[in-house]
Amino acid sequence: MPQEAPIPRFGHKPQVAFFDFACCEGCQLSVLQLEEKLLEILGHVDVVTWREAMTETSSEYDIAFCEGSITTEEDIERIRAIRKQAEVLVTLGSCASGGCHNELKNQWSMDEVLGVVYGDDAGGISTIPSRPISAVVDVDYQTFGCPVSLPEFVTVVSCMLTGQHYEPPNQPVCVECKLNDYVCVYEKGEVCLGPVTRCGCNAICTSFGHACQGCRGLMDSANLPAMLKALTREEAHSIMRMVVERHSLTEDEIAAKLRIYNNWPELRMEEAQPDDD
Amino acid sequence: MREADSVDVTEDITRFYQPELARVIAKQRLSEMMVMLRLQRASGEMLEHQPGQFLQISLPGYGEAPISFCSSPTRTESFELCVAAVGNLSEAMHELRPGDFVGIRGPYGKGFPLEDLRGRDVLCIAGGIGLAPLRSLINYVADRRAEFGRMILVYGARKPSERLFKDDLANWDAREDFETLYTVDEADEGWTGRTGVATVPLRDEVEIDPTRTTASVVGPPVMYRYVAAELLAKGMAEDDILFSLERRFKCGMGKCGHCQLNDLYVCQDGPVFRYTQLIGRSEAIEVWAPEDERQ
Amino acid sequence: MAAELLMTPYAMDRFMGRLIAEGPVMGPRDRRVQPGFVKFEWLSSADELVLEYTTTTIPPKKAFFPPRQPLFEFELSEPPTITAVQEATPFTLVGVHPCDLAGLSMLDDAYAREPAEACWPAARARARVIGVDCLPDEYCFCFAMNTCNSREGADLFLTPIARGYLVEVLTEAGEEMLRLSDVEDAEDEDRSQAQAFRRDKGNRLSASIDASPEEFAEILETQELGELWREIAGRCYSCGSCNTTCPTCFCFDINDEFDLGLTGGQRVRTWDSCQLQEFALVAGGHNFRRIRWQRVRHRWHRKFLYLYRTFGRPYCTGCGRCSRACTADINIVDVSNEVIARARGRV
Amino acid sequence: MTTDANIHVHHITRVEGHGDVVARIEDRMLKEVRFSVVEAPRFFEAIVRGQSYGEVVHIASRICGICAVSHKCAALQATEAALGVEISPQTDLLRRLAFHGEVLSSHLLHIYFLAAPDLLGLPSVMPLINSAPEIVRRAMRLKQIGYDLAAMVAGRHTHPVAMTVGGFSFLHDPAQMQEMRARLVAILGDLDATVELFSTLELPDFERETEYVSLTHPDRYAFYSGELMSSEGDRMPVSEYREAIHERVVEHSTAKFTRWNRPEYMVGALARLNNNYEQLHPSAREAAERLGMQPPVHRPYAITVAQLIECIHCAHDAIELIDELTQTGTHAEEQQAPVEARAGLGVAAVEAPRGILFHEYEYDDEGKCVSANHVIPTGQNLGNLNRDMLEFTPTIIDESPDRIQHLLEMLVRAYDPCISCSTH
Ligand SMILES: Cc1cc2nc3c(=O)[nH]c(=O)nc-3n(C[C@H](O)[C@H](O)[C@H](O)COP(=O)(O)OP(=O)(O)OC[C@H]3O[C@@H](n4cnc5c(N)ncnc54)[C@H](O)[C@@H]3O)c2cc1C
Ligand code: SF4
Ligand code: SF4
Ligand code: SF4
Repeated sequence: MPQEAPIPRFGHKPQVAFFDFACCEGCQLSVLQLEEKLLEILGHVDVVTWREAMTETSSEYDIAFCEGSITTEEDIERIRAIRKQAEVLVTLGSCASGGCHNELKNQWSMDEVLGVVYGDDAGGISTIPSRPISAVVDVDYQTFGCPVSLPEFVTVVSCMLTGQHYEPPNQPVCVECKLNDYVCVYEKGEVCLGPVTRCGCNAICTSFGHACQGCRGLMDSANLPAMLKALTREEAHSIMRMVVERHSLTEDEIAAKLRIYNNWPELRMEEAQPDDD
Repeated sequence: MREADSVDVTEDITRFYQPELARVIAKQRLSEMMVMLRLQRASGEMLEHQPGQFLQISLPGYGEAPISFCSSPTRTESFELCVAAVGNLSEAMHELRPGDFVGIRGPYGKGFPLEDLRGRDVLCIAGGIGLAPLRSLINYVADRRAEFGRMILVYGARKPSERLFKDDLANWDAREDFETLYTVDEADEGWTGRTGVATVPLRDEVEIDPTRTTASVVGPPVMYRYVAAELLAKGMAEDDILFSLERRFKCGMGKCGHCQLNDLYVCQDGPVFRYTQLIGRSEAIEVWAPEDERQ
Repeated sequence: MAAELLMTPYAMDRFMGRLIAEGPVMGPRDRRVQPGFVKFEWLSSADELVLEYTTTTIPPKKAFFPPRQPLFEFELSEPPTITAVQEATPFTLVGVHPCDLAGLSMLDDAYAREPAEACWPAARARARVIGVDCLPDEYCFCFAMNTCNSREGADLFLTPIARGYLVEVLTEAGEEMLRLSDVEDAEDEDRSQAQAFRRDKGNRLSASIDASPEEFAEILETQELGELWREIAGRCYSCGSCNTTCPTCFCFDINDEFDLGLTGGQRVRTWDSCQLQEFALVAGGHNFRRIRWQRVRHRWHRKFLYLYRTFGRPYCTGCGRCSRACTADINIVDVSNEVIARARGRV
Repeated sequence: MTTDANIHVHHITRVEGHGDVVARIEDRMLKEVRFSVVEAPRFFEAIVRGQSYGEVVHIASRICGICAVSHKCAALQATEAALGVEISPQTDLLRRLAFHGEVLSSHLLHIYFLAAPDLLGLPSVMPLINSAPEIVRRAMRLKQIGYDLAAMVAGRHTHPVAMTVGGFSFLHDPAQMQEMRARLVAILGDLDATVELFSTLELPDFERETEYVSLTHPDRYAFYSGELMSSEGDRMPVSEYREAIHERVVEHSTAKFTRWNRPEYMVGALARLNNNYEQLHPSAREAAERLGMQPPVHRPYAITVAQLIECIHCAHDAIELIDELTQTGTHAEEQQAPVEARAGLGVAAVEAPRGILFHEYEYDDEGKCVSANHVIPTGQNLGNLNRDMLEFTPTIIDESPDRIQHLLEMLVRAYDPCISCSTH
């Protein structure tokens, strides 16, 4: 099937808008780093709204790229309106798709976090427990990562424009790490969240010798009880014994590590195992 | 340099994976989910196949997947495939128009053993889109009617609107020398035929001589266990029951590992198996056994 | 037995230099960004080669079957065009341990099984292989798998000795290669040092599987060990590292990728793993090995039963990579012995 | 002639984050003018509590996607101070090099993509993609080198996880370093072309003298480390920042305001240029002369020009740092200093692209964070920006409301505010 502009799915050159919610805006910035690839993508679409980069705006668009988490009542209204207008809604990065640091604050009451940051003067500022966009409206395509994984972004854009579905991979980072022939950070005595974290980043952190922080969120069949066992098991062979002894992590500490990117919905160590009956 | 019998270093080593082109010459919508495509090799040459075999079909950019032949090898100038829209590739195939190209590799796999079927009574049991590969066999029997004994078809579809090959169904039904038992799970207003699952007419209405009959079964995985029980109850030998199985295929040639069923490669050793081959193979049986019976 | 010669370290350096000058050479190399860890890589100079090493993360099969390999490129013209992405440069693979030589040979058999796959043998045919004896680590058990002195498919084989390397010339191609080198005749002392090296290595390899391959296969075939598989699965992440590091695994996936121009792209083959949850999933949601323990069991069955029966030897070289890579510390020797112990306890 | 104007720019464009410009003019009298920050806070100071030091630095980097290296380095230095970790000279050099990458990419993003369209009379850079593709390509090339430089050293530009407490989790590839040097040399021409472009553009001529606050360092133009300095003459170690910098919550803003000697002060490229001009690389000073930017410069619209001058400094200094690293070689032993958890309090300040940035952490004896404080450059500039608006608007009161609005938006953009970061 030859593909030529206009993109068949839309019947015309689709119009694209970018929106941001609570986040560091590193995802947009990362997309800008695509350089030549970005120019190629821009050849297929018309960007009509992108507050960060342009003053022009339009309330008509086909595709909305949204980053950030939902943290206010106003955000909920805004994302619903965007959903109504956009034929295709793509979430950019973990804040929007899964859960990110933003959701760490849900561990406490909103009054407490307001008090810690603003002291007694917080009166005028309101906030609600943070949640990803995908928890508020239906999302057509999700991309994960903090910041967004560029290989995945490119894949999603090409799937979207050729009318294909994209399912976030349900494989751990270890797969990509191994296929790239990287050194497992456990070999260096560090704890890596790769075995339970959804891949798609091409194992970027382990590529430079750093443990996977889990920024893309847990994969569907993540075996969290296995992680508790592996990191506390005393009768291990040499590499894992080194890891266990060096860190002597408690179950709470392991959970705290996992929670950084996985606190929406609230992380429960014993539950995340839909793989087995 | 190592000796390599019959390997030419300079030859195109990926040809194993390269599809040849075929052209869509006709397209027919069979139901909401299904279209039938009639294809011809771009080279114009004939493609020989056996009923029950499959092709690896692809649209560059959208992927590759196994699809069974649904036309009879007796009708050779072109061949037909029938595709359910379930994912990226199959949905894109629904968009094809006559004149468009697809990639094909194959035919692959072991189909229904025609030599063994000759002279015997042919009992076909189809569930849902399982009728597609069986149509290839049934029309083969129709075209060479004298070579076979009785021809019995039990076909269950979920709804009347999901029934495939309505023209064929009517033709077969009209033939004196075919016995047809059609049923649907859920009737609608216009439906006057049987309702209920296919095992019911199989149990209550089909009488066979178990020593003369070979059963060919294609349907969803859950169907096999119940059908097997009925056939055995009728006194059939396990060796005379043929099942066509579905698995995930990537290469179609027993290498990629995706279709492994215990030690068997479904794409190579099947997709059509005798029940005898499957008994004792836990990955066939476990799959048929519902949750409660899993050890 | 093949001819045995001596190559001094200096001669080895010059030999490697010349090989590299002659054509591409892949061999174990220290990682630039993570010193202390070795991987198979294309070498740009002789001093990059590390001949004494324990093990690599990914086995040398990647020289013939890259983890990610474009099969062909396509262009969606009318009619669409398909162009092979073909690479046919001869190369030399250096520094392959005996167990990995055996692994390569097992894949030769697997891919040659009818219908033969063409990529692998063609890639093999364009390469010369130089093996080297190994330094065992705490995870390997090649002795038990009978691969520790394998020379399969090697053209030359090196054993470290005091004066350098003892070179076994195993094929004509090996002899032909030596025209690039300055070798001397080996003396008895060199030969006995090489033997001592192997003996010493053997002594350090204590792990072993407590049953013969045939008995182990029978146990797997006849015993229901659901409980044990469930226990292992309770610790297993289904991360697939045991497969992706294994020299004898050869499963793969094939997927299409569009270029951003959206009119062309490529079909790509990548290594796959039977431990991953979606390995046996088909459209419509049916997963033929959905439950973790079924996948764990499949791995043992495939290596020690199915492929053993098909090819006459277990598809495990004893390299220990899977145990080393497993971040759940599921050890292939421990589990195998547990299988055997439980089976024997039962009978 | 305008008598009334009611300006409300909801979510000003071409800046990072969400802020509103409000101006009310009645009868030629300025009734109200302000820039207010309406960004939703993410509560970083609250959420790092309980996390262990290794995670704290990663979380802190997520305060900002543009200046993540700065946040990371501030968090690292503060944490290293708290835990008593001594980093190697090699680590110090590498971090400084990564810093230059970030300053280059951040400044050039602002110069070309956010600020330049105003000066060229365009709504955004998009129209240039077709009309002047060579400028867009130059801009992308320049920006990219900043990303790539930071990524070479720190693994990734946005959220550089390879920078760890005590050092780095990997060693860059020396071959890549040489490639990078060649690229840096090659873009000097692009920077020169940018200077050329800017020397022809006209900036609104508004001047207001204020207090300029930055780091200063005895040996070099300070980015990565130094002492706290005010143009009013004060200097003090960074650890005493609470003596000088007073934060307060104000109405209409989710970001806090600050004061020191004056009720408001300026931080950022112009403050640094005014305070540390003599330490700029000679080529950067030369460019400053060409652009008429010898200090003291009191024109806020010229912040963008100061950024350009800093880019030239950073490119040259990066080349020199690479040469230094090449000469000494990089060594695996120096990659990572030993780190032990212990209780302690640490403060650090760096010069982020938008100005001085403070991080402060307190850890318990297991190395878990007890409390944190972040003072962000954009927050510190808000008071000064509002004061500028207050003094500038009456001077343009006769312009059309559109023009007033445009000039005010340009003024906000000149500060290159990073709003989500200021709220954090
Ligand atoms: C022997 C055999 C015969 C078949 N005959 C027919 C037929 O006649 N008509 C029909 O409609 N369907 C048939 N199927 C099923 C058909 O192959 C799948 O529906 C098809 O792969 C869906 O592809 P997709 O890309 O549209 O779906 P997706 O869900 O997008 O598939 C995703 C990926 O998984 C792979 N995949 C998913 N399911 C399968 C599968 N069952 N086998 C191999 N790969 C899979 C695809 O290649 C694709 O890359 C047959 C399957 C087998 C094994
Ligand atoms: S480094 Fe992490 S992601 Fe890579 S293999 Fe090890 S555990 Fe998996
Ligand atoms: S490497 Fe270990 S955890 Fe991962 S799939 Fe294999 S056995 Fe399971
Ligand atoms: S199964 Fe494990 S020990 Fe055996 S060959 Fe594979 S990786 Fe090596």
